[in-house]
Amino acid sequence: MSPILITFYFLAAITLATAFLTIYSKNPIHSAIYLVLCFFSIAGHYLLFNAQFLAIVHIIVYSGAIVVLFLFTIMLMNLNKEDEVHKPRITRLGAIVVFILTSIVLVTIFINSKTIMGEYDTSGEDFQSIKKLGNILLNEYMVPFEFASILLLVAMIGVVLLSKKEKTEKK
Amino acid sequence: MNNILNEIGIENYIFLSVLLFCIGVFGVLYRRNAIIVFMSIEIMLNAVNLLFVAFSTYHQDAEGQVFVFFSMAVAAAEVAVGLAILVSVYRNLGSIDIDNLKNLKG
Amino acid sequence: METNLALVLLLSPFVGFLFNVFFGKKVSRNVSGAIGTLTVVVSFLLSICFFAQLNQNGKPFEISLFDWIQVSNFKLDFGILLDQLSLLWLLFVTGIGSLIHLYSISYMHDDENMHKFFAYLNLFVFFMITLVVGSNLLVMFIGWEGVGLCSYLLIGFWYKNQPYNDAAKKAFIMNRIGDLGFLIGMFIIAALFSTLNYSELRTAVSAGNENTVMLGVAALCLFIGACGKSAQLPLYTWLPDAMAGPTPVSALIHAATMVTAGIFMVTRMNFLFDITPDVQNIIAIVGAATALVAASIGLLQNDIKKVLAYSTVSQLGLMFLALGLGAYTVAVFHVITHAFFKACLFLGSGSVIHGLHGEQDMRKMGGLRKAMPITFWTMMISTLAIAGIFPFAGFWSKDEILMVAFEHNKVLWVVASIASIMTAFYMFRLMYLTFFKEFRGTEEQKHHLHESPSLITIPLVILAVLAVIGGAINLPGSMWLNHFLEPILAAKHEAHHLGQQEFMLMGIALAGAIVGIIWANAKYIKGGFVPKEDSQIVGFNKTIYNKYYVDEFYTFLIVKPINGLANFFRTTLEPALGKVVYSFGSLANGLGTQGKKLHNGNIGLYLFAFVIGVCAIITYLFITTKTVQ
Amino acid sequence: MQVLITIVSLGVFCLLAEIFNLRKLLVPVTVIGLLAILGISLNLWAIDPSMDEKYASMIAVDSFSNAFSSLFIILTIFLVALSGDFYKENQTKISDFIAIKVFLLSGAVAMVSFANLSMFFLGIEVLSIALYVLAASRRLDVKSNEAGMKYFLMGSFASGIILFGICLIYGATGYFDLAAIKDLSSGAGLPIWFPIGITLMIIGMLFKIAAAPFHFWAPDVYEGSPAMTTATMSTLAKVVAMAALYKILSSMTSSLTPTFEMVIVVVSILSMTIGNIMALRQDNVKRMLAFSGISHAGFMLMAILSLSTAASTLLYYTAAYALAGIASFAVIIYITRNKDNEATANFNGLGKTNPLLAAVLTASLLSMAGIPIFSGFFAKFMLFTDTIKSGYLFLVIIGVINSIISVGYYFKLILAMYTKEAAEEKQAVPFVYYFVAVVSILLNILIGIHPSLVTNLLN
Amino acid sequence: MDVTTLLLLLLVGAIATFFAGDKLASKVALVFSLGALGLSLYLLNLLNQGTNIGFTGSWIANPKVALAFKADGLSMAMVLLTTALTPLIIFSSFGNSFTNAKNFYALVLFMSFAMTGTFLAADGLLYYIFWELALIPIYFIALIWGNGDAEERKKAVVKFFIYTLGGSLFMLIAFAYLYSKAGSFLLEDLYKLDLKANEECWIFLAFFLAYAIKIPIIPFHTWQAKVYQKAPTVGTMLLSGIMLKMGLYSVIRWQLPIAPSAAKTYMPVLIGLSIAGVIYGSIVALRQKDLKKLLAYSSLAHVGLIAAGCYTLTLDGLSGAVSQMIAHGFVIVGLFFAAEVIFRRYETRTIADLGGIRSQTPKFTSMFMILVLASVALPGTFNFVGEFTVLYSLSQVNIWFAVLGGTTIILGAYYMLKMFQDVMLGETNSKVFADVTTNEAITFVVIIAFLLFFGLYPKPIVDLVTPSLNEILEVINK
Repeated sequence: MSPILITFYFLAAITLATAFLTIYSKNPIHSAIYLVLCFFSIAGHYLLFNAQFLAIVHIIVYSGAIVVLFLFTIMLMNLNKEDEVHKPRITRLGAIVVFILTSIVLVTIFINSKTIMGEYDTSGEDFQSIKKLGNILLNEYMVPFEFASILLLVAMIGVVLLSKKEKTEKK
Repeated sequence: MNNILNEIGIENYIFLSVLLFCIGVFGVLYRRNAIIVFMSIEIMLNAVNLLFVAFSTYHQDAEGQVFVFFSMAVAAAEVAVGLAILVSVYRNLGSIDIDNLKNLKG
Repeated sequence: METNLALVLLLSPFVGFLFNVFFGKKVSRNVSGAIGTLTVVVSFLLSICFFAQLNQNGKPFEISLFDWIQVSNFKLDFGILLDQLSLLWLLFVTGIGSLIHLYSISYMHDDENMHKFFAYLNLFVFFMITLVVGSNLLVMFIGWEGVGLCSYLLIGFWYKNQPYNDAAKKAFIMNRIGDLGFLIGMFIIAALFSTLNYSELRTAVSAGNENTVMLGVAALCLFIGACGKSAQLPLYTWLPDAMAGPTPVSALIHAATMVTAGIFMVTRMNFLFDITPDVQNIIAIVGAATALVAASIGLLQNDIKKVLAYSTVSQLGLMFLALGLGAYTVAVFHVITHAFFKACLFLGSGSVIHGLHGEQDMRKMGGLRKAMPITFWTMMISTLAIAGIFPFAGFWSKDEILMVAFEHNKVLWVVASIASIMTAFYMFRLMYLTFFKEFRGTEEQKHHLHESPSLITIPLVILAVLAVIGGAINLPGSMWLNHFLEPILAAKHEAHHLGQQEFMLMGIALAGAIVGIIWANAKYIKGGFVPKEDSQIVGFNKTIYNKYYVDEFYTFLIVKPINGLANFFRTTLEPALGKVVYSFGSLANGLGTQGKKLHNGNIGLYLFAFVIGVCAIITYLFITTKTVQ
Repeated sequence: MQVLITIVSLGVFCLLAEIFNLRKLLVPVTVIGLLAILGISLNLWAIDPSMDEKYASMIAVDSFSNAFSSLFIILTIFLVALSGDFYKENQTKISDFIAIKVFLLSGAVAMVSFANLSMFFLGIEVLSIALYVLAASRRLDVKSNEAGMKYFLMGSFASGIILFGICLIYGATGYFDLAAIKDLSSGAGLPIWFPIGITLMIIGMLFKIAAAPFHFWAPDVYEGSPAMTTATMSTLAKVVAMAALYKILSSMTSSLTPTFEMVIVVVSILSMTIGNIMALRQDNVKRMLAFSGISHAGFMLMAILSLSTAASTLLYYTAAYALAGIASFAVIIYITRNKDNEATANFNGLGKTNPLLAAVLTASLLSMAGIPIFSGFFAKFMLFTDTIKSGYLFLVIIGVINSIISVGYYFKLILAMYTKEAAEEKQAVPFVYYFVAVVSILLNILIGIHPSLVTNLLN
Repeated sequence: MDVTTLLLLLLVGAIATFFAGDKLASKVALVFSLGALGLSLYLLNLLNQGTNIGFTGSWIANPKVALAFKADGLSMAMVLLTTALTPLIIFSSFGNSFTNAKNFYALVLFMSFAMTGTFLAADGLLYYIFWELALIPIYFIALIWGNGDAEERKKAVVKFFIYTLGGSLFMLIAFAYLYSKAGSFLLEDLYKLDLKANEECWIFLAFFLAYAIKIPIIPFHTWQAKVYQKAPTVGTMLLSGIMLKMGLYSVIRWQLPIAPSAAKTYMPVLIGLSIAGVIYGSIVALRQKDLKKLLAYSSLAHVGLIAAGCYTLTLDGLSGAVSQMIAHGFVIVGLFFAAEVIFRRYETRTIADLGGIRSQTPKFTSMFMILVLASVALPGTFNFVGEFTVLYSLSQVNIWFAVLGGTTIILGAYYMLKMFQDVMLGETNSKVFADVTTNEAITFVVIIAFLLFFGLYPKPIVDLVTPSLNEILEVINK
């Protein structure tokens, strides 16, 4: 077993475990922290693929922005309590069944699929350096890149719209 | 540069992603706390992102990673909007338990 | 010219009808009545003209006026045929019609709707003429239905009285049952021969080689039609009820003319019946049975008109007996004589009723002989005629029927003879109860007893005279009628040589009639018997008095079930059928209501369904089916 | 491409208008701008095509995208025109609302003219996020919050699935480019990931068009959202999703496998039946139209079964459906604008108090029910013809039975308008409602009388 | 000059009526409908001279739908029925005042337009469109201007609409299927189509469902009585006088020639069903308590006979059916109008509340009586001609059909006379019955004159339709 494979299994175990704990923790704060750990482990996978830039962006966006946003919200709402009533047992049971079912179904179809034998291609070229990515992003993918800005603009307007008070509103 | 998949195998990444995705799905179904549900969705998206990167390496092609950027942008936008909605729900209902959202039915 | 005259003959009463409909109310009653009468008289006179012409050249007059109904295999025109048979009928229809119109002027004088009465009467004559002069079965059918309609209108003339309306309705519907038979018969004939024209049919039928079974069915169907119109078993019950109409109507329609339409039709189609002996047998049996049943019912009726009505049914039965035995001339002969004396009887009874201000129950009459001598005598003559007393008209015609019956089948002869004896009995019973003994009505009625005005008595007298001499047209010696009708009834020689047997039969018949008279005399004159009140009639008498409960039987067997069915359909089946359709809607709505529970607002459930859906699709596509790769 | 750029520019203009205090002019200017864009869209071939080549790998303009873009623009024009009055209480936010709608349109256009899956994904996200915001936009209204929340949760869940699907397609082919994918898909040797990916994408789109069993969000969200948003969702968003679904399938696969067609058939039947049966017992008009929309989604899915030929039918159906929807919502928005619910009872006596609006609503409902001369009839008919040609007669029969059921609930509203007594007096109606209602229903009838107007666009 | 002019005239009439305002609406509608009558007579004249008054133009390229109108004798006969009854119906409503009269009369004219279109269309889809279009106006007429309890009315009318629409939609499937085979909706192309036996069967049944509901043939009739009862009399007249004939006409024009072998296979069943309708309708009519419902069931019985005639597939059956359609159209309009005349005065249609009218109004009585008699097919009325021919054709198929179908002349007489007796006769009613007005009388007289004239001289109508019926029979027997 190569060290890389060991690393993979290690990271995968962490990823899955933290993901599961995110969901399983009763305290939302704990969930958020497990989520951060999960994201870090995923970043570890990225690094394993030698996609450093992506790993860093990932950490910045997810851990730095998204999880922080979650934490802000949790604190804003003062949810730092384990007061969540569990769903009815039948629902939980159903969720577990569905989880198992989904996993089995998806895993089954992929097991059924043609396994890739032999060597994977190695182009030998650089395909994931910052330079390369930048080139692609601003040439080939310029339109979606710009369009992503529209997406963010829409999200921004949306959030403003949702939180802005009307002049006429009485509160 | 060696293709790392020669060591790990794409199937393993697929299974990892699928399991992560399923955990996300499970979370969505299992929890009533909207914020945890959001987190579960983030986990789902991340599972896909991971797979994108794996495929990107598999094909030795950068486009997969480029797509991950877009995916991240989408995730960020969604979280922002989602949390904004969540906040306004919380303001009105005083709770973020999704099981309490039962005014609309029938 | 002839065409025009024929048209005038046909349409003249119709003009009268139109006049009375549109202007009847505006002119005085007498004018209305006079016009009504005149138009019929015109027809009568023209009939005589045509008759005379026919007598001269012997050629029937036939024209086609216009095409009427067209079906794939043949065309039906609106044609007029004036031959021996139709002219004969025309003569007595319009002749008696004229008399009865005349009579009605006086009889209906006090009725506010007199113009309507004349309108209907004219319309009736018009349809009767149509029936008679039509050159094919369908034109006859127009008249056939038309007279039924007029009969309906006239029976229900006093429309404020619902039982009368019921009677009218009953008459119409019973007739319609027969009409259906007529129609079906026509259809079969049309299908077989592709024509309904008499002369063409005659040629076609005599050519032979046709499906005799179907022909028999056709003949039977036509006979059912005749049964309806001529009140034979089992469709006779409408006729006694039809007495609800004003008496002239009973005289004209329900005694002299319309009810003989069946006989006319059978005679018209004699070539058809001749080759279907089975049907002929049926006709004979039905006729004899009707004669007997009706006569027996007539024995105990107390309503003067009802007695006459049953007598009519019975006489019609005799005529059908003759028809069934192939003795068409005899039947026709009896139709004619019967028309005379029966019309006279009805008009006479009308006169009585008129005199008693509407009283029809014989138990409340009696002793009218003195007060109403003309009525009495005319009626007496007619009674003698109907009873078959020598030498009145009825004697000759009835006697011929009996003779024919004797020749063919002794049982039928016996039955007919019994019916004749009964006839004699109940007719004299009627006479005795009405005109003899003491008056049994109220004092006030007695006070007002009077002979009817001359407009009423003149027709009575004329008819009485005819009832006396009417037999002359076919006296055993001359057999004028036989010869006259020969072209119609080709190859039929019924001329009876007056042999010993014939005289013996005459004697028996006469004796029978006299027995009946004596019996009546003994009971009602000598015995002074007056029929009991309805409630006191018991035993078999009650059964007879109640007409063997035939009406009740029909009600029970047909009317009730149909009405019950109608109620069942209306209250149960219809809503149930409706519910079947609604049930689809209810099902959908019910599912919708149930479905609302599914959409319970729980987002967990929604996501659940989502995931299950994904799993199901993926499983179906990639696991259960191995077709992919 | 020009269309997309101009739309985005218009959206930015809307935001700037707020700064320059041009609120009064906003709606008219936007409408005029959209009309201009419509002109561009309709005359796209006339404009220099060289500009497009640069972006051809991302945005491919063909008659399909053009036709549908034009339809979307028309729908947006109506929706924006109605917004002026609808948001008049929210003057401070009006530019945001309109900007969001315009951006939403840009997402819609991207979804039918994409040549690369990234454009598709971004497009659908722009559309979805805009809709999440619009659904929740009545921030003090619990129902609106709830609707937004539900829509967001389920929508992002579906986004995850779509993303997964895209990922698998990428994994199988190594491309996001449609043309390349199609080339590969016609050859053999693709891993099973590819059909799974396609299936997952389709499932995500089935969610967006609210087909059973992925439809549960629709009634709740339609009901809770502000009427204006419901109108947008039920007309524009549904049509966009359907067109995108069609485009995904037709441009990425050469033919459908029979098993996949069977899935579509089952989903179609389920959607039609559930939609129609559930709609029967609804009292809330928006909810009823949500279920009606579900059933229409089922109908539209039939078009998938004759994939190679049904584009024009689908365009026609969507146009007919959306125009009728706009017309009915114009009336519904007017009727319910000052009410706190959308119960059928609000429509009582409309036939007397306002015959014109009642007539328009009747006509639009009849069109949705598929009564002739309204385009809804031809839409259904063409769909049936195509489906019969593809050999799915039984599906057509089920469709017909469903059409019969649908009449039941459409007529409930009509009955209310014409047989019940009105509760309130006639009120003055802003001209714009008449305008939108009448013009859209006239367009509906116009394409009903002359279907070639629309069908020729894609032949 | 071709038939499109007629259609346009009616459409323009509807629009003009709508804009004429409530006061003028009825008159404008009358003028236009009379114009349409005149025009159709003129077109008939052209047709008789041999001019082609049909029209064929293209409409939709894909699916290929043509704007094709065929005006042969059969179509023109039905068109004339429509254009003749429309002014009559409009005129008959002059005694009523309607709220929103402009809408009402516009709808009436529009319906007339749609029905005329149905009778003329020679393209399947076009025909279907007109067929459905005719449904909408009557729906609103019955719904808005109907009488009786609103809830019940709604229920009845909605059921009617959904039911008939449901039936028609199956016809639409049949057309779609035919189109997939023939590539065109044109009548002649559909005639030429050579279908497999089981295909024909299904298509025949799909058509049958549509027509059986519309005509209606039992057991698909359940919508009928209630709707007739609840609709305003004008609506009832339109429904019973013309709209039912759409179904019967369609049987002749579309169903039989397109699926002839199926028609032959099913003939006994269909005739049996139709005749069962005759008997059933008659019996149900016996015990009806509502005048309009009674007439509705009488209509059920009569159309059953007509349908039976259609399904005999003989010239006699078809031509008898057409005659009977026209005759029934007139007579039923007259009868419903009589019911309306009574209703105007007594405000009731419950038979038990009526009676004793005859003594007050002899004129009305006579006219009513004649209509009743025409309805029971007394010889001399046009109804007799039709009924006779139909029964004759039935007897050619099987004598028992004629016997059973013929029971209508007995049962028909029974319920009609019973009704007449209960409504009109008996002791003078305590309520005053004003004599018929001139307007009312004119309506009656026109109807009666028509029935009597053609009863004695049906040749023009029969000659008009026979060639086209022969053509159709040729297709059936090809």
